[in-house]
Amino acid sequence: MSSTHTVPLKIYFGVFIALCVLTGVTVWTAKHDYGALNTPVALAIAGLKASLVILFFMHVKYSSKLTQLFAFAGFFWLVLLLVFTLQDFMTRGMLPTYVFKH
Amino acid sequence: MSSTVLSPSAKASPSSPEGERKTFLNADYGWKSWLFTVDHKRIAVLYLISIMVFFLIGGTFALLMRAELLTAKGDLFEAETYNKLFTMHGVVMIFFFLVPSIPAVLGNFLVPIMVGTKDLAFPKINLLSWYIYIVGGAATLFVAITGGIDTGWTFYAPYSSTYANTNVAGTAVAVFITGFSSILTGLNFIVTIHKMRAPGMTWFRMPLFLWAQYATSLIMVLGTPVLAITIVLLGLERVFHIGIFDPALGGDPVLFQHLFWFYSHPAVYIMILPGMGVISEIIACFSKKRMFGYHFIAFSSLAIAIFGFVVWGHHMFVSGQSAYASFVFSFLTMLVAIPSAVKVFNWTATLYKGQVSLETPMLYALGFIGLFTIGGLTGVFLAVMGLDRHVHDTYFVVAHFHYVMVGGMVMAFMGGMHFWWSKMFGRKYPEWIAQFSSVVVFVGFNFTFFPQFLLGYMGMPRRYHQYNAEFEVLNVLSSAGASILGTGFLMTICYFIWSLKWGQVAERNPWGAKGLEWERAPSPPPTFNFEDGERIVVTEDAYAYTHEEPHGGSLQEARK
Amino acid sequence: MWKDLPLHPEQASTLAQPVDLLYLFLVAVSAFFALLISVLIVVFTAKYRKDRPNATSAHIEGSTLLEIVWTGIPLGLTMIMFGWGAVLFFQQARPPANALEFTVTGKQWMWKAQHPTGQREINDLHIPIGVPCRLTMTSEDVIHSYFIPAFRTKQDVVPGRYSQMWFEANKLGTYDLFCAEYCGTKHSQMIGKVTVLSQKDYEVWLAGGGSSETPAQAGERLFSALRCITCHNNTAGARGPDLAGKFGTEALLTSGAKVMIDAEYVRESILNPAAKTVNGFQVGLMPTYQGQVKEDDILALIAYLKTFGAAKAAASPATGNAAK
Amino acid sequence: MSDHAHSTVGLAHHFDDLEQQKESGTLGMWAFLITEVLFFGGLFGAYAVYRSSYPDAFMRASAQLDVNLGGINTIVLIVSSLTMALAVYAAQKGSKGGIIAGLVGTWVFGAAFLVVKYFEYKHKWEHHLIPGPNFLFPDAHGVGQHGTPEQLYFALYFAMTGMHAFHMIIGLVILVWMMKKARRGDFTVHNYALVENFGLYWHFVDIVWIFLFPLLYLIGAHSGTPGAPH
Repeated sequence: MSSTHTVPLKIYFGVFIALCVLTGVTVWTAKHDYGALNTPVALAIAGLKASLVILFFMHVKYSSKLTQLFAFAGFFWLVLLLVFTLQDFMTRGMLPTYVFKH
Repeated sequence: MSSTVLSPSAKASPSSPEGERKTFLNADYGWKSWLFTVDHKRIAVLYLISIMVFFLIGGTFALLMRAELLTAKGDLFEAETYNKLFTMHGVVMIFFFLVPSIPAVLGNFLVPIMVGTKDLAFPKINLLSWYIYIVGGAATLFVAITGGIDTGWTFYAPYSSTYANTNVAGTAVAVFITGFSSILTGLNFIVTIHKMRAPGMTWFRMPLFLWAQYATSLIMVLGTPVLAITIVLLGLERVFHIGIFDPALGGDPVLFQHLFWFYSHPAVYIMILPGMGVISEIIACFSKKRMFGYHFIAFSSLAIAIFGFVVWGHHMFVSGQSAYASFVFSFLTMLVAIPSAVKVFNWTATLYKGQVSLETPMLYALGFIGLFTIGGLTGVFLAVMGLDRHVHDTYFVVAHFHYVMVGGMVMAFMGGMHFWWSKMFGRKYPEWIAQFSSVVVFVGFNFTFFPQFLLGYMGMPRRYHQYNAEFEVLNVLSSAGASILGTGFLMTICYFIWSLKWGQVAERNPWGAKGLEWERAPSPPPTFNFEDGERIVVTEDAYAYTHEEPHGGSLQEARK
Repeated sequence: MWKDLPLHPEQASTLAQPVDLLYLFLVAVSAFFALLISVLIVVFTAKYRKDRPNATSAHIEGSTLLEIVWTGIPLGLTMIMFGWGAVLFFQQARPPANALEFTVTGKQWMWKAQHPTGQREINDLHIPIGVPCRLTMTSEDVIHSYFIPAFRTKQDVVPGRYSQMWFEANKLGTYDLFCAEYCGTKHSQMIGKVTVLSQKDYEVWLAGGGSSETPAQAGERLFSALRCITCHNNTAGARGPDLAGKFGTEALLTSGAKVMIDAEYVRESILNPAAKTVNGFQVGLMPTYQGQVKEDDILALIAYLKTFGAAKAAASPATGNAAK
Repeated sequence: MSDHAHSTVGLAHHFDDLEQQKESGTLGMWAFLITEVLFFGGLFGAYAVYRSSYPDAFMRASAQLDVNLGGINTIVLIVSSLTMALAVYAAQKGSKGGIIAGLVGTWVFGAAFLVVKYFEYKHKWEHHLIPGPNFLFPDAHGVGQHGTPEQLYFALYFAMTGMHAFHMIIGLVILVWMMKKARRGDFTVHNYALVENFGLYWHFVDIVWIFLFPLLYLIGAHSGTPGAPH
């Protein structure tokens, strides 16, 4: 693989502007109430921003498959941690183990 | 291995006039040349010495515990002393012996040689990892000397965060520090295996030891940081009382268990996977045969590493975890049992139509297969939800994980040390006494831990300083076994040390084994592992003990 | 000596035998595989030893068929174990509706229990044979675990929440009670006895137990003594929601979410009133009772709220769905 | 050796060539970043659990934060990420002045972030929002309360932002060292792996903040509860 890929300056500045705009968007959306969608919207915007940083500032778009796999693996494992922890807290009492009634 | 490079006899070997060959051991003298070395082999030796110190300390704690448990009454130590003993035994053995043992000693020594390069990718980071380990270890010893800790190695909140009066913060610091040593080792192995393989050393020509080390390293890198942050939170909670795990302030102690086991269950695989790698090497060598189902063993290591991350909840079936979560975790645990079973079957099948000989490493390897089979199968007992409700937190659990950790991992470590001892130090250990002591270890082990399965099902809870009289007979058996086991280990350490000076000088490849470390590196290897200027080129699959019969085509495919 | 060595504790509950059966199944499977592997190792080692005449090694790469077989068979067996164990686990987790309600509080290092009729005991539990008993448990300090080997069941007792276990004893006798989760210095002394009595003897035992009031009565007394009733009443403009008949129903919160009014919620509302406030009432108006009520008091209040609902439902059958 | 001198400057003995060395370094850095993701991951896990347990308390507590300061800091950090990317760009082009300018810019904006953070922390200190015995969260009557679930929010707030700030401080120290190396001319078109790998670290720290900002600052922003007292 070529070890050096120079990303054009205009991409850097384009990404920078996009990040600033998205920061504004996320603040703006936060002032409005979308009910259950508040958190997903905020996280989606943050995820988009993070992807821009990872792909362009961190050159992952131009990197080897291996680097891309590593970048993906870190976040994938984070998701494993969150999903498998939350599945407990979200399902407490789903089977009537701890409900104290009748 | 056939190769493009001249054999050492035909090559001007860099020997001094007296005929003493330069090796990594005599390349340089003085304590500085050891403490500031960046040679992976010297670092491996440093690790070997330090983990043996911790093994002896942890073993002493264990023998003291077994002495207390000889009688049903708590008559030898105070309850608090006993609680400190089992806690320190767990902390020392897990974080300072089992986790680093095979990766940091055998892995450090062998990974660069096996991939055919001069050193690990980051030699200085490798040395740093040893220093971090030593700092963490020193902190642990400091805690042990200044009063110890009594929370159990699992540090469950809120006992550890609020109620314990012992030095939880100091131990947390020690474990936190040591974690980074483990992370750095894992990181180094991953990069080395990806980027430093010699020409021709394709992934599927790698010895299975490397596959196991790679899988282990993945867990070290992915799991250890979560333990680190969990311990930071525990420390913050303990010192500032901010409520993270304190139910009185809205915190949830079960969250601690989730975060703790996210690392500590995969950590079990950190401890056993490298052992499985060692066993693969030994079985192939002493059967003089290619591994049966090489690809399946290789991928089963990865499968264990990956699936091992999503089964931690099986430690928490009765913790108050939701029944639904327990259901999912139990199911996934069943899946992770399968790759282990596949390995056991493949090892056994490798013996078929081979040339089996029973030198000490092989005795340990066969012992490993038997004991690990029992350890693994009893793990399934614990993963079966309805049964775990009875045996959870009893001696059944203690017996199970000692079958995996001691019967598995320590047997593999002993086997590996015997196997590569002559490569590391250029001297042979005395074979007959080694075979005898391996039998002593095997017998002692089973006497120690098999009775504990029975005790556990009878209902004896773990971490009990005193217990009901009806459990006494089995406990006496167990304690007697522990003394046999301890004797076996001590014998081994003695003849190993003896052999360093008086052992028979070892040739390059005493076992007639395949692999770069045997065929291409002298015993002991020089500083840069292979003879001067030699660039390793690999042209064969691993374990090329036999040659392809004409009808097979897989070797040609592998050479593409 | 070996005759005196039992391999399992007594079977004294309805679920003990099913657990032992599952255990024996796993022992059989494990023994089979352990023996299989051992025999194969011994046979191969003997038959293919290196010093046999004309020893050579066969070149064998492996066998996909064998791999499939020895992946598939263990997978099938573990799935059977998993399913069997899960079914059993849910039976252990789901108490019958007609169970007697006991409460248990663990603290370093003793077990306090209270009977449905109000009698209290420490490190002992007397129960009638043939009647399902449900234990609602919490801890005043660290995590403990209530373990009765003869009943083949245990459950962690976690501070800050309620956990629950149940059993139905089917054999008279006295059985060990252990704390199974390490809880500090005297963990191994946090033990006791569970005594299974005939129903008649249980009545006799209760009569001698000296109880002045049932948990529900104690709760009613506390409901006034702690002045809960000054806000939680059904007058117009009351500062807190009326609690009669609410237990076991769902409530709408200020956040728009719904919550089941169960023991956990009542407990949280007493200790952390602002955490989940019922819609229409001011957040943070109710002071916290953290430190002013003991775990026993909260359990009594919960017991009262349950009967409070039931009494009202019985009085006005038209709204009978309020109590379950 | 002499005719390969240009390509082996800075080559460690155990690598075959600079390309292998650089790739190893990059891969090592990514492996390290994975550990960082999971290190913060434990905190995000704790946050997710308590946020789902106490949604209302988290909203009320979050409203104590100043969205404007958080937003400004987000932009500041994005600028520093841009300057860092430009430093790597300059290194690829072999521009010594460009590297130094990029590193200095990164340092200045990184430091600016920490200054703003300092004032935010100071504000929390003054309003008894530091978890511990002095923690007081106002109830409906304006009376400070101990031990409320809001304290959990602030415990996580300080753990998460503190850990993030700690990473930034380490980054600033490394930046100073790198500026010295850049002035000495240590970085060449063939050998700038350090700049690139530090860039990865710095961008990662930026990404952590990109998630911290909405999770900590914005969740209470719509609720209309009184914002941070000034």
